[in-house]
Amino acid sequence: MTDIAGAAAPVFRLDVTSDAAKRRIRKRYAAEARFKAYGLAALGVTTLFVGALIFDIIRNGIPAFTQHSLTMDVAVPADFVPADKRSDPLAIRGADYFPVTRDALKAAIPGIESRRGERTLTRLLSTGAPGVLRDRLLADPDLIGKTVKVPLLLSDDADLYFKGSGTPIIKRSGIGTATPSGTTGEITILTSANDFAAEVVSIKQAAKEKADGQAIEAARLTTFGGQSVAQRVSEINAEIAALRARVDSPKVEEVLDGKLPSKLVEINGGLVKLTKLTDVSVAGEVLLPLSSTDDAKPGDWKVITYATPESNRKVSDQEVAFLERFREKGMVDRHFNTLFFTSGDSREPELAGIRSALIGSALTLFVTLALCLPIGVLAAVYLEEFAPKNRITDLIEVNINNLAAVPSIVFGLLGLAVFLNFFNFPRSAPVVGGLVLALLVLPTIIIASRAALKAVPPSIKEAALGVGASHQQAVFHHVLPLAMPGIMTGTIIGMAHALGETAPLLMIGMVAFIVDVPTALTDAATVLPVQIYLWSDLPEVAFKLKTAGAIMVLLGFLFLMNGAAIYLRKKFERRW
Amino acid sequence: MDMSQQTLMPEKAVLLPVGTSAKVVARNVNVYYGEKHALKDVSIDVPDKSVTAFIGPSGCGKSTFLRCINRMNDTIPICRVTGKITIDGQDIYDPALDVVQLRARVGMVFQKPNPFPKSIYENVAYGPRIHGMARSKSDLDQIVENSLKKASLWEEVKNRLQDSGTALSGGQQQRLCIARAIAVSPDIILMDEPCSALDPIATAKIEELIDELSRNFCIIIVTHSMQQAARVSKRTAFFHLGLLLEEGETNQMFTNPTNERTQAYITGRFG
Amino acid sequence: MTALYFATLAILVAAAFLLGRHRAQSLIAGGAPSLHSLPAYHGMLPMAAVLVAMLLTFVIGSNVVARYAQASSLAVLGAETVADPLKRSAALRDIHNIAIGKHAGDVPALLMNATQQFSSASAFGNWMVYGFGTLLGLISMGYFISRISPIYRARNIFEKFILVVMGICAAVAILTTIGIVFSVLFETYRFFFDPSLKGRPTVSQFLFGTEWNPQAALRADQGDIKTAFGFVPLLTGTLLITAIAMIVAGPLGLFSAIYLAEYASPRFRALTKPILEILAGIPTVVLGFFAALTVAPLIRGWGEAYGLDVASESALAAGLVMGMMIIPFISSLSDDVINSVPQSLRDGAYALGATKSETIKNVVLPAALPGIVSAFMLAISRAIGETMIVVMAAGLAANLTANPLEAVTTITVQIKTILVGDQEFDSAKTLAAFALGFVLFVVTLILNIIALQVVRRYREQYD
Amino acid sequence: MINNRKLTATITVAVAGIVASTAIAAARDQIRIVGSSTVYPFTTAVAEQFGKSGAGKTPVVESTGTGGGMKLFCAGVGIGHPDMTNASRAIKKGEFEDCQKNGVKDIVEIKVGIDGLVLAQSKAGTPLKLNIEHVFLALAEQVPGADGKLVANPHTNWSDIDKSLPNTKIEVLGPPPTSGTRDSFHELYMEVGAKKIAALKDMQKADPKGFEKLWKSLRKDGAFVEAGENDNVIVQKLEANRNAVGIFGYSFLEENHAKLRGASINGVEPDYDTISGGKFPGARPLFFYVKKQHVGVIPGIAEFAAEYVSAKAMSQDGYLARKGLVALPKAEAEKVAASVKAMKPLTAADVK
Repeated sequence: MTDIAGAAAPVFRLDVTSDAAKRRIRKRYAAEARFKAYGLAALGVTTLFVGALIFDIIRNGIPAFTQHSLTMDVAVPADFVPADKRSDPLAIRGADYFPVTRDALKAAIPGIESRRGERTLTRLLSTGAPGVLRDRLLADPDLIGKTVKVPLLLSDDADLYFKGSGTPIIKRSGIGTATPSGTTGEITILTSANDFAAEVVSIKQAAKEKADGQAIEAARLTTFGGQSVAQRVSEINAEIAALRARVDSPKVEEVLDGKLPSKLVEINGGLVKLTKLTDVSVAGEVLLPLSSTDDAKPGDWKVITYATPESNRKVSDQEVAFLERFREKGMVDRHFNTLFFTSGDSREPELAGIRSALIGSALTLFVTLALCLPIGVLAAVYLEEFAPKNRITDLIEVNINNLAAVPSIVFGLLGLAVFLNFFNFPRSAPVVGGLVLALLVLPTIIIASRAALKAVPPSIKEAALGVGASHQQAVFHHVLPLAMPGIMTGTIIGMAHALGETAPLLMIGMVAFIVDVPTALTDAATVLPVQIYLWSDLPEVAFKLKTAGAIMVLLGFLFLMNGAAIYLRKKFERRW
Repeated sequence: MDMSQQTLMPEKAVLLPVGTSAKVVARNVNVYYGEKHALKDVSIDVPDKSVTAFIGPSGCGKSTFLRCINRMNDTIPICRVTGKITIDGQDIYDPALDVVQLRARVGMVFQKPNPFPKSIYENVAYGPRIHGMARSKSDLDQIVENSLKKASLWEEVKNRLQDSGTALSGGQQQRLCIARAIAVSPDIILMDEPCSALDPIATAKIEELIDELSRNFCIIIVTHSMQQAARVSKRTAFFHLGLLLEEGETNQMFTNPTNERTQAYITGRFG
Repeated sequence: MTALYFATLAILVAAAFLLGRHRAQSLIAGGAPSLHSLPAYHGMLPMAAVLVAMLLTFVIGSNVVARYAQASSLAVLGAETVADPLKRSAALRDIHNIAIGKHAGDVPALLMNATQQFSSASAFGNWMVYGFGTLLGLISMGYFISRISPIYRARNIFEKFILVVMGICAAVAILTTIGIVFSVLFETYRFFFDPSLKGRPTVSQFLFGTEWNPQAALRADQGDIKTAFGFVPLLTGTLLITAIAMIVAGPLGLFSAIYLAEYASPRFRALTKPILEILAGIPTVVLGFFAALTVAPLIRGWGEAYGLDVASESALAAGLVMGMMIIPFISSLSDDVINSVPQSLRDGAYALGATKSETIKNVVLPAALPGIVSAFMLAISRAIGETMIVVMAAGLAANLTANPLEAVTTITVQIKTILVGDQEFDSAKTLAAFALGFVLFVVTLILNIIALQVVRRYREQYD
Repeated sequence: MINNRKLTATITVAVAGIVASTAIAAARDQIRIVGSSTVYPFTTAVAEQFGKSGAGKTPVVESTGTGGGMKLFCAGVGIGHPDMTNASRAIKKGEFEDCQKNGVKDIVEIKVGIDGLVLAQSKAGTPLKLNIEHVFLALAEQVPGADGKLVANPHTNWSDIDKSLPNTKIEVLGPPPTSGTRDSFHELYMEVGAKKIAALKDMQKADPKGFEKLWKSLRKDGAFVEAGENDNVIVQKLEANRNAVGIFGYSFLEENHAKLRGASINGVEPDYDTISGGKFPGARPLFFYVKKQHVGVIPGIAEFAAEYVSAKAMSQDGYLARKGLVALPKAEAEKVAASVKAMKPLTAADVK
């Protein structure tokens, strides 16, 4: 190859065959593979994160969609509602249902006499439990005076117990013949074999462990302490001595407290919670009354362990006893939690629902959509097609880009200052929420619409103009319809954003306890994400499930909306 | 280089006049875009150090065939190529062959000038850099200068090498793209309607350049302009509906075509 | 009444359109020379006129009527009720509720009288509005229909009208900005310059102070105010979390976008893109929970395993989750710009023998850079403005630190906690929230102006 | 043409939307309550009962924070303003004056119960038995050093303060400075604790302002973590971190007693009885304020207040107790009930 530029210039040859070139190309291909792997890894990490998040949410939220009830025969006394008022729904509604359900409970577990036991029993039912019964009576007043079989809603703690927050229960049969001393109250039980030796040993073991732990603490204090801790050390030493004494003397009666697994004896149809025990005799409190004081033969009675110490669970031994009895009788019924979708907010977790929040969200989004779709599209058309290019339109453009990035909480401040304080709109109203959210998502919609309009090739518009259409005709007849899928996608994504927004609504009073379902744009309302925010801050553990459940519903709606956007895009996607 | 000519056993008769060495040899090349059979059984020999023009009506497959020669069709997922194309006797569709190296040896200039959104200097230096052709900055400067000189652009841009390549005029951009292509000193330069986006003056400059370059490179040019083919090429191939209908000396093709459809096309009766 | 009004409106609107069009059509049928505008435009113009006239009449009229009816019902109630704002508003509420039949309980005779007065006044007023609106609608319809002639430029006038409407829509954005500025400006001014406010800082103390401790500002004896409202730790906290988020989201988002745009098969793309979009849709409250309850303990656990001292509310946890939140912003926008890089540029690089990754790194990405930069800028301003994740996961300790394992706080967190806190509202501390909001607005504005300039500067060379 | 018609239709919808939103009628006839998020769980429970009992519409209860609530409450009388506000602290003088200025003349203060402010930790951790001065020494920014002079808090582990305390890192998750809970924490723990320390006795007399600054300043080196308003998040963080200690309301401890343990203060365990009996030091009253001028204007205000202080709600067996509110001692509860009946407004002298 000769070089036309002249002999003076050095010749640079492409070299693709030498070893150096091969090395170079190997390196380049390695870089290629690495680069591709980075991309795949990035997607993988993101997908993993989304997966973990969704899994986490679903795992926590699933239990919120079921609920437990007690199916019971409730005897409705004939004088429950006077005969002449049975046709009056208000009278049926206003009747006192508590005694009726209480009596039904007492009939289900007979023999509970103490006031404390009775209260524990009645508190297993939700305060909203009679709702089903009331509805039944309202539908059919003739049921008054008869016995009705209805499912009565359990309280949140009882519900959680059946959802698995209780305790593992271990049962083993008694070896000797057991003799109880009574049927209720504090009783003792004697057995002919060393039935409780294992329990005594385990209690002593626990005491020994505690003593060992305290000994280490005492040693630490003596090493570092000096004068200031002398008294504390002697206290600990005394405690250790007492513990050791207990461990060493076999005869001493052992005492069970709430910090150790609970031990119970099931005998003669009753249940006794043990408080003191030796190898052959135990004393305890009757949780479920015994039918008699007869001897129980070996194998006919059981020693029961609630493995989680009473102090480490929400439900007491008494409650566990009741609930287990209900379960044995087959009265516990697990069903889909329809209340969650049909009722408004409540301070009782088992009664709380998302209906009012859902309706609030719907009303708010309606206002948002009604405002920001037309305004957003028209503004986008104007800016993209008609606006003269001058300082003012430049300003508008900067503005819109800026508004898209302004923190949402600042829009809350705007709503507070302008709509509430200046225009005197009512607080907590969907109309205000809708206005604020409309301003919030307007930039998103304008930007998306502009992008969609821009993506329509100019040739389409030119063709229309070429046949004599006016600029507006060209835009509204040809460009806008072609851009519509893009605009719809942008709008749906904007609305999904509005649906999940919390921060600005904090400022305009939508963080409120709303029981009644809002019916108008000016009624007090809350929205789904705010409901989540509110529930998350309540102390009851059951609200944690509600929170997760509500999150699932919210995400469900978001997926639906995103899915619609994706579908639209797929269906109308055009490549120019 | 002549050695390779002897090692190749053409499946058809040698199409080139005796004494001319074939740089690119294609045999029974078929191209499919999905279901569409875009190129049918094309066989041709392209001589070295001369200009060969591909002409034919739109959609006849000439660009497709051009893109086969440096395997640019690989970037289109649905495209499938069968047959055999060799450059200097080497099968370029050999799976063992490295497409990246192939393209370094076969430069390409596109219909629309497509300078990278970088400086003029960087546009030209890019190829030599990725292929490790220069050991030092001064080497690279030298390559850039040479290439720009060869592309007859040096005088116009030597004082503004750091300006963006996109700031040049259309004709200059296209010459920059040519400079970019020859900077890696390829054996072959493919030109896909390089002047279609240019005005007559810029076109004349490019044609002049092509003529200049043909002394050193094997140049294949796809063109719509019969006059251009007549002006710049030594040999011409006429494509129609995916078939290579006629191929030969340009003079002969334009004065006395053997195929009647070629004649019809050349005289402007269709196309 | 409202229903009747709008029914009439609808009828008149339809009539205006049909009449106008009919008249234009009959002109053609009558052998008139060709019309300047299509018949439909001759219908549309009177239609728009009727719409505007009647809507304006309604908005203005119904407000006037409401005032008038209130005044006339209050006249019945006596001076005492009218003078007391509480009684007045309660009476009006009752009157209104009685009038619409939603009042529960007994109604005193006086109130009943007032209500009757109210009802009759508003009925009268409403009929007036109705009559006036209809009349105005008919007049405007008549005017435009009477002007119909072959040379009448109905289309041009109508299009001008539409243009004005569109311009107004575009101006909403400006109004919003003005609203935002005004809603925080006044309180911000008070925060800095109201002499009656105890413990207010000067502007420079606020902007350059290194300690944020609004609690201290409540003390009556607060002397050295600059220790209380130093904005710097909030800014650094915000920037630290944003930086962590960008370190996560930048590479992940960009590489995802590159892979999706350049490597992925269409089917893979169709499967993967929705995953990213789901991430974009997840409410930040939910992400906040995830950050606080799942990610933060995890990081703490890892830290402890390596003997690191990790705060339970580390900037890292919040930053990581926030980074995940903004991945879709970066990836989808970058995906778009990468896709819009012309294929010819890629061909140019391939033709030189560049590998795919070299083409991407050296040609596609530089070409897409302005778009990618603006995507990053948008993501950064999202991260700066994000509230709920940091509220839940980042804590509130205003530490001036660059250690991601420590707790920091951000501007938005402070705004939120201050405004929903338990402190007195007219204190410097509460007003600080507005000042923070203002600063935040300015910061995002500056970022956006920079982004816009970057995009502008490079875009022009390239079309 | 069709598109033009569509356009007109959308404009109509938009305008109609705006019209509808301007024609808002203020016709409120249900109670509106604003204020503290601490009292919110209790007030909402009462509101729900009130609604269920059929005495009137269920009130709308908003959680705005005590300060925001006071601001709204004091903004004026009339149906545009709330009728009651919850507060986790007593009304302040400035707020009272603001109320008076805006015509909110008659405010009735109702003490609804006691909230125990507890220090709690995971049951997996070593039990903390603190004296109140330990809390001060652990969390104050400055503490008296060996020579009695103030030094930056040197304690990293609890055992650095007192050998009898466990040898674990001091890490306390507490409320942010904006919350009323934080104020209460300063007053109930830090101030009392500081006063117990012998080395500070002189300072307390000689430099009361400096002393106040001392107990109002918490350390910022990470031992005290401002953990946000969501107490459930704190609870879960405690579960995850066995050495951490959280500061929050008693109701959260009670609800989570399966996993958490309250630290005893001065030998007193935080439980219902010790808080109710006044033995536990970290107890503070909760309030709600009624706008007396609204009684009779908004139906149900008096009835709602009565429901709040009724035995059904506020007694030891009442439903509020089940929600974690510690009832007032009997004598005080009776006094409150009587004052609700009388609706005696606050005077300037009652407000500090």
